[in-house]
Amino acid sequence: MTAIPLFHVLVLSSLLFTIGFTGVVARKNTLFILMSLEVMLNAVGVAFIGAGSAWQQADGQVMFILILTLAAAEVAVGLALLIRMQKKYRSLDIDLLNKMKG
Amino acid sequence: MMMVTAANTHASLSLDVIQTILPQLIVAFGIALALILVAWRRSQRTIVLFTAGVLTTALIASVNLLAIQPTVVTQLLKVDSNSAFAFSLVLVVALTSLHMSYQFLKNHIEVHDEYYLLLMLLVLGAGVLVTSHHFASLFLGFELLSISLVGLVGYHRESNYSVESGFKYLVLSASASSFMLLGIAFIYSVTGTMSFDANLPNDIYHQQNLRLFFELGILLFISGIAFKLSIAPFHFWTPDVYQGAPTPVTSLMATVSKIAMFVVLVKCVIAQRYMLHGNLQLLLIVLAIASMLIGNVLALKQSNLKRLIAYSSIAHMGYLLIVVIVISGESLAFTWQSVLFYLSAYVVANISLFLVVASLQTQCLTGDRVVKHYQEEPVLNDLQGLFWRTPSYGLLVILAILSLAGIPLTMGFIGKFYILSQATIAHAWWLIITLIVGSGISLAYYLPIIFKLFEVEPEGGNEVKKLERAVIEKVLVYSFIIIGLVFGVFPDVVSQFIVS
Amino acid sequence: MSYFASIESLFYLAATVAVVASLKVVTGNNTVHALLYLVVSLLAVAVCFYLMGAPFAAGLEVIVYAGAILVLFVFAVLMFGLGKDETQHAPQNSGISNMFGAMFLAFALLIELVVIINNAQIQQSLQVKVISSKSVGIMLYGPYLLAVEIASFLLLAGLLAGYHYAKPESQGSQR
Amino acid sequence: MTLTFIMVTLFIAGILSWVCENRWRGSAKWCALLVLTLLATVFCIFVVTANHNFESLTVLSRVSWIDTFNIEYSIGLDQLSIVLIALTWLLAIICVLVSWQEIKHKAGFYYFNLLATIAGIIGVFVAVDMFLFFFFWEVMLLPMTAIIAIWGHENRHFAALKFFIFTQVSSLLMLVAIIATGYFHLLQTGELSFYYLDWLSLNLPLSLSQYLMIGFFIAFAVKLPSVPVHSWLPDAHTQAPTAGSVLLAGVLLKTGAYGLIRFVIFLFPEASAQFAPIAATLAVVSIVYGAKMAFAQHDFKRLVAYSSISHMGFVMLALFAFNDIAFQGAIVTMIAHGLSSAALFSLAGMIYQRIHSRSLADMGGFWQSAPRMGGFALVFAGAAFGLPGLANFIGEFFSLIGAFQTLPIFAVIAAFGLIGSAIYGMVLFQTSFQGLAKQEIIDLAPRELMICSTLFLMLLVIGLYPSLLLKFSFGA
Amino acid sequence: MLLASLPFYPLISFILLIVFAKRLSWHVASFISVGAMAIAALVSMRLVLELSAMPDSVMTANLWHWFNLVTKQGSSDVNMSFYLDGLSAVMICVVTGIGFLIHLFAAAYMKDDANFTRFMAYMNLFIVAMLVLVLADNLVLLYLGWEGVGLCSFLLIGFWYHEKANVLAARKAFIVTRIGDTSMAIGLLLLFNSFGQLNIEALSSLLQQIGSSGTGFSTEQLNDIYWIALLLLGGAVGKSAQLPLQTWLPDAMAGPTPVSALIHAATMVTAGVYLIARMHHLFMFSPEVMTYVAWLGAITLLLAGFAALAQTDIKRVLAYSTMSQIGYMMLALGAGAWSAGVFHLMTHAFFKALLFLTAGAVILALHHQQDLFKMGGLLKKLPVESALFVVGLVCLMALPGTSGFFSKEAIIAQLWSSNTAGPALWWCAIIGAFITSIYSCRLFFLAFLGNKRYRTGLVVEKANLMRSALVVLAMLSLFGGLISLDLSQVFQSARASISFENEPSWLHSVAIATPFFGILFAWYYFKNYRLTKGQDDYVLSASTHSFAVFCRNGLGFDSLYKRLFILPYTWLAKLNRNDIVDKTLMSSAWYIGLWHDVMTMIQNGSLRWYLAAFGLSILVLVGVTIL
Repeated sequence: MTAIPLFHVLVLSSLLFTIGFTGVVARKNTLFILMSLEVMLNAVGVAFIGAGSAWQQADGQVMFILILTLAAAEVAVGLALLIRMQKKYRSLDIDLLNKMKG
Repeated sequence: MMMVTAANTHASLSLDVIQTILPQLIVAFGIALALILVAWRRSQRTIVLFTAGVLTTALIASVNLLAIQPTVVTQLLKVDSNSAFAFSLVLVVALTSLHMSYQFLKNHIEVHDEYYLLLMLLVLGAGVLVTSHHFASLFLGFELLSISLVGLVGYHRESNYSVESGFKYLVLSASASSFMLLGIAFIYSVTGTMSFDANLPNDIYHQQNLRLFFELGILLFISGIAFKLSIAPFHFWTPDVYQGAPTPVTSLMATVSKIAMFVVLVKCVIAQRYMLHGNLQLLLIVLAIASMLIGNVLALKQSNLKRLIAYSSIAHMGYLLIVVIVISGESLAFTWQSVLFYLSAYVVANISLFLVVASLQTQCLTGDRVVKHYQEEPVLNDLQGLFWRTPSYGLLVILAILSLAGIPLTMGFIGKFYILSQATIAHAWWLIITLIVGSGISLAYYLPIIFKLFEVEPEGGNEVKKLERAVIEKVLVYSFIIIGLVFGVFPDVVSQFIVS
Repeated sequence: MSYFASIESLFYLAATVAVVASLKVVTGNNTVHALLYLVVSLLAVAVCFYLMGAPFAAGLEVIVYAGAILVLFVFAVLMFGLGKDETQHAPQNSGISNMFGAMFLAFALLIELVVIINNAQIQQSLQVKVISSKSVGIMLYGPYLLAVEIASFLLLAGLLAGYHYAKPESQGSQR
Repeated sequence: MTLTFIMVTLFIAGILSWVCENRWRGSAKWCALLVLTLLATVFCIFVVTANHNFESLTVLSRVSWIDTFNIEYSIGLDQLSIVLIALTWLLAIICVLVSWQEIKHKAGFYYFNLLATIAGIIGVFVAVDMFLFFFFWEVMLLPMTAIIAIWGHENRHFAALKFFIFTQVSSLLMLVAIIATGYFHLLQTGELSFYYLDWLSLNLPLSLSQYLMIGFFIAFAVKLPSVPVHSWLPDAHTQAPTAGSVLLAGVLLKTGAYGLIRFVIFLFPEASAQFAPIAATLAVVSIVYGAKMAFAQHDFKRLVAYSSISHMGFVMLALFAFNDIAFQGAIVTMIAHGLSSAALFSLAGMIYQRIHSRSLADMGGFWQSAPRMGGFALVFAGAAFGLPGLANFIGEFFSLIGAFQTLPIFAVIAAFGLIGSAIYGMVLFQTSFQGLAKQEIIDLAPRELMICSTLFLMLLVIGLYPSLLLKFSFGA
Repeated sequence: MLLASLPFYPLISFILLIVFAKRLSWHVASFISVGAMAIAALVSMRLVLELSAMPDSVMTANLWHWFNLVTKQGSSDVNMSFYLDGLSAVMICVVTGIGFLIHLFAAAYMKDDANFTRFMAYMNLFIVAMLVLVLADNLVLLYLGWEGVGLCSFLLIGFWYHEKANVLAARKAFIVTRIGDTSMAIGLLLLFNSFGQLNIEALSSLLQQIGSSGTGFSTEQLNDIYWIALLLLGGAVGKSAQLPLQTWLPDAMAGPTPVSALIHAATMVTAGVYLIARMHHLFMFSPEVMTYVAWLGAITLLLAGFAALAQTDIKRVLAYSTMSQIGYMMLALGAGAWSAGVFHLMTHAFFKALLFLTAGAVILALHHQQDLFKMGGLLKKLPVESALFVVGLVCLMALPGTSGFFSKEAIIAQLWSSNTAGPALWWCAIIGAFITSIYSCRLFFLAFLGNKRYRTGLVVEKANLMRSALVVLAMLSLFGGLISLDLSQVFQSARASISFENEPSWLHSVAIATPFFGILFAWYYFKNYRLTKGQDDYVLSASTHSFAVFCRNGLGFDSLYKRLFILPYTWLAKLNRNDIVDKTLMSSAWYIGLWHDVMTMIQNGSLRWYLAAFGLSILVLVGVTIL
């Protein structure tokens, strides 16, 4: 009866998650960082949906919806911040944001 | 195949149940009303007064709940006396911070409705967190807290650091929450439930490999919480964001989010005792030791006050983590007492410090008439001679610092006494030794602050900076002094509220 | 058997697409291309959702994620005018070495995760049974009612914060 | 009740003198002096008229304080604490007198700190509850640190910091030991208790009590101080204002010895008996090393500070010899060292006031212009190197003769400290008061004469009639 | 009680002088101090008379209870109480009698000094301490006096403290004797530990009792006694300037001359001898240590004699001679000739005080010129002083009829057949006597005969006070030998140890003849010192032969000790001035600071690094805690 092993779903999720993480860490362009964050959140969604299906519960999907909400809120704030950044620095280079240290 | 249907267990939202989350509800409705209020009249005073009213009402409601029996609200939330105490603490802090915020914002030309709304949202987030009983509510509270903080951190748009700190906080907290969510997803895929006090399937205990996977989930989950608590090695954001945020916001970050997250961590650990099994206990020990050492070491030689407080908070969370590590089934009440007392002490000390720092930032030279000189970065030298200039502020700083350093006469000492008691009972000698070493190092940066207060004030007539002192501020300062001393010498006054 | 096999192969195909597209998002230099890849990735994930028996989630993924959220990005890109002369404004990656470190880190993390997941020998598989949108709805408005409410406040917070950051510098409004 | 009254009054008087100074300049010292004299009298009257003989620890009041931990506010007295408190009063008054002219800057707050320190010290000597003891232990530390840090010499912040960190870290160890013992009491009797007298009846297994004892020991060894944790002392003594040094050397170090007696040896007799060889080694090393270090110093106060290390080594040696004679010797040494080092530090302060230097290189030939000061310097240096007839001799003699009965080798090595002390004593006296007169200084003023002669008379009386102090028995 | 009051006369004088210090005129000050001494001297005469009337010749006086030492065996009272017997009677007579004369002399001698009162105060204080020392009925009180005289000696040597050399000499004297004192203190510890007793009389009876009991001493006890005796000997050696702690005495001559006379010749330096005599009942039971004592004395007397031969400073010659004479006393004690040793102590006090004071008068006359090679020909200029000096020297050489003769002969006579000494030591004593007369003659020749070699005119004071003191001393020196000293009661337990059976008959004649050989030898050998070479202002210089220089420098002991002890100690002290322990502890602070720097570098403000660190932390934590 079994179709897709949960194991594979989790591996897929991890794969997507690490790809997203790579993007967050490596990219200099803040816009890309935000996009990579979306990839990460999406990966978590995959894991939730998979787990939910495995347990035959709707909780997984509910969690996915909540994550979706978070993603939306985050993107909104993030992009607004990008606008400020663009205005202030005329650039989206993340490495400009290292004035505070020590 | 286990089928746990959560749907059957959901409790109906009867009036009795709703009563238990009244404080949170008041805040929530307050937010909604505030939105309407903003539409009706945009005035700084009005919104401040309104916010204060909402928070005070919520505080009264919350204090009423202090003796409540544990009540589960729709599987997501669970209210008990501890959460009520924690939320009261949050509200008190928020009220103080509100005053600071008003002092900070009233000089701006714009009207800042968003600020107060965000502040209430933040409080709501904390309220959800302290009562949460389910990973979903935990996650939502966490995010509510984060997003409103992101809004607040960069609030002072004219500041040089606004974007930087806001963005840093956003990205880091988003990735932290992703990690946490991944952890929750892993936990969920093993256990099939997201409630805190679920019965765990037996496989976890019997099957070594599955347990590893499960522990991985918890590790990821804890990393998210540790991020919020700025526990090393997830502490990197702390100093930068503390520094960049406006001081009232920093004070919120240092207090509200710490209280909320720590309470939820303790709830989680108490509910799911498996967190203290072998590997995970080791994990927590590593985190605690790293925090205690790294925080204190980093705080040395720091001249920026806010960064210094940030680093010291890392260390304090490390101390507090000891309590979590040594939780034992027999003395849960004592554990709660320790945690809440320490948190209160920590919060009172921090908020006192920030109160002074905030008023130092807005202090003006006596020579100038009206020009408000806002000082972006409060540094150690600003404290020079403060004790001689305004003894009450000096005294407050001294008390706060001593409390943080854990010296008797202050609440911090009693808090440390609690922690040491816990650790001693559990024979956690290595943690105790680290704590002692950490405290030793911490004195090397706490004491110079006090010494600075006593240094002779700089010479020169109109160079002397005068503090602007509103009546409320005076009241706050004196009340914090009294709170610090009285609760430090007679800790039973506080403890009796925490007894569950 | 073959039916399931085909579902499985479809799943793996979609998964591969999602992974490849995500990789392109992360490594690409052109913002608009990257956004499009992101859409592809999200759509592929939506397919996976569907195959995993979560059609509601799949729908939301397409509508909200690929639709709404990505549109936000597109607006942003338009605002910054990144599409045109990205070479001038957008920061470039300082080189493969920078990327390499991150990738190495992520790869190590991935290996750890996979090793642990693999060792766990999770016997469970996904059920064929579809979790309908109805049951999701019941959950949402049953035990998760408060969560929905809180989520609304979450959105409000996002809105307020976003508004505050994005609003124009106004000097003249009254106190 | 009286004791509580005394401590509270000291504290209030501190605040009062602070306020007074703000109102009328120069009134704080009078206020402090008056209060100290009055309270000392009150204390004496109380002790004399009390209908206890204080042979054993007499609990005078016992009120519950922190119920969560079953902590009580309980204070009591026995002969040991009475003697030490009496020393405290004497030195406290002397502290006010030596600060009379020295402290001009923020005098009000200074006297507040001074009185608060004294209140803390008295608290340490009377506390019966262990938590209370620890509480006072720290309370006396804070104002003391403030005195060093605010009114000290050029390197004051560093010295204060070092002093505070050393004592604080070690006292945290003690706190852990206190808590552990309290909880052991819980295990054994089912009741959490920090009450000292309860603890005395506790039946601790040796393996546990060893660790607990070490926790206490380290805290007191740091305070005492003993090599190798002595290094805060030279800095703190050197940098502190005169009264600070007097109080530090005179009384604060004695709290360490007091703790050793009461909380190490009496609470954990077996464990400390086992520990005795190590403690005695540390003591002997302190004696010899302190004397050697003192000899090498160029700074008057630093020299005296190192000599303190040497002297307190005798106390520790004697305490760990476990017999009556040595025990009495330890107590007499404590008192004698309190007086003699206080006297030497006062002298250092007087010289500093005149020539604004502590360096021995700047001194010399003062006898010519200040013969009285020279005479006192000689006597006090003599006390420091154990001149018979003065109190220190009795202390050292008793310590050695007692220690010899159980730890002969250690006592013999310790006796070599007598040579070392003669060397640094001579160096101290000769370089400052003999040799070619570098400059003329004014001889002792009546106030200073009073300080010196009081201390001298005390030293002489104890030296010639030590029976006053020799009532103690080890069993007590 | 008269006995109890004895030390208080000088004490009261001391207090008066110190308190009123410079407000007192010379007359008042000298009257007080000398008067106090006169009273003390009279009182001690009276005491001696009383004592001799007593049947058991013991007097005690208890002042007050000092303290008592409780042990398992019982408690031992240590009181402030005095004990007078024959031995201490001799000592108090010497101390107060000679002390009085020297005070008298000093009052005149120091008249012009700015700090005259202080000087007299110290002298009085010294007498107090010395009286306490000799009268003490227990060893702790004895130690009190012992240290007290040390302190006074220190003060008086450094009395002219403006001179660096005097200060150093004072320090040296104090510290060197302190080394001996420490040895003595350890001896006391051991004594108390072994016998639980510090009271001298009680200890004596205890020892007698154990010794005469059937079992006698156990091996352990004998071992203890051996060590106690040895350690007490250490104390005695330090105080009495015997080998190996003799180096301080020559330097101590830096003090004013009356001080040298009183402290460093007549009284304090003999305290060691007194200690051993006092503790003879203990030493009796340890013949090995007795032999050590004897040998120490013998070696010291020879070496000091050699050193005296080469000195150029008149006071240093006398100092070495003192050392040598004390060597005789030690020799006597070691040989068991207790009475003889004490007798020599007394006579030596007379003539050495005389010698020093006369030398002082000479020095004063020569404007503080002490170099023998810058004197010469004083016989004619200062006839009275010369005569007195000759008297002193004659006694020193022990020419028959003088007091020195009686005492020294008594010693030498008992050496040959003593159990603990023997012929070798006898020969040592003879050679010592020979050397004594040689350096005495040399001294006399250089100072009083030969050419006038001083440049300045003489100050001839007609100070009758000084002269009268000197004359009395001279009388004492000449006829003091006739005082019959009966200490048999004190030393009754020790009497039987010497038998004169198998002695050669030539012993006495050799002993009596030796000084004359010495004079003859000197007469020829130091011919150029005594002969007048015609013109005045003749320059004579000391021998520069390397052996002579070696002897002059105290036989190299000073430089040896300097290399062996002083330099290493100061080197070590200087090396570690900054306290290595402190530095070690503080290096941990440095180490933490290092970590701080590293950590701060990590906290570099770069968001991407923070993210990477987040991932890295998870990576590591997973690796550490889970895998």
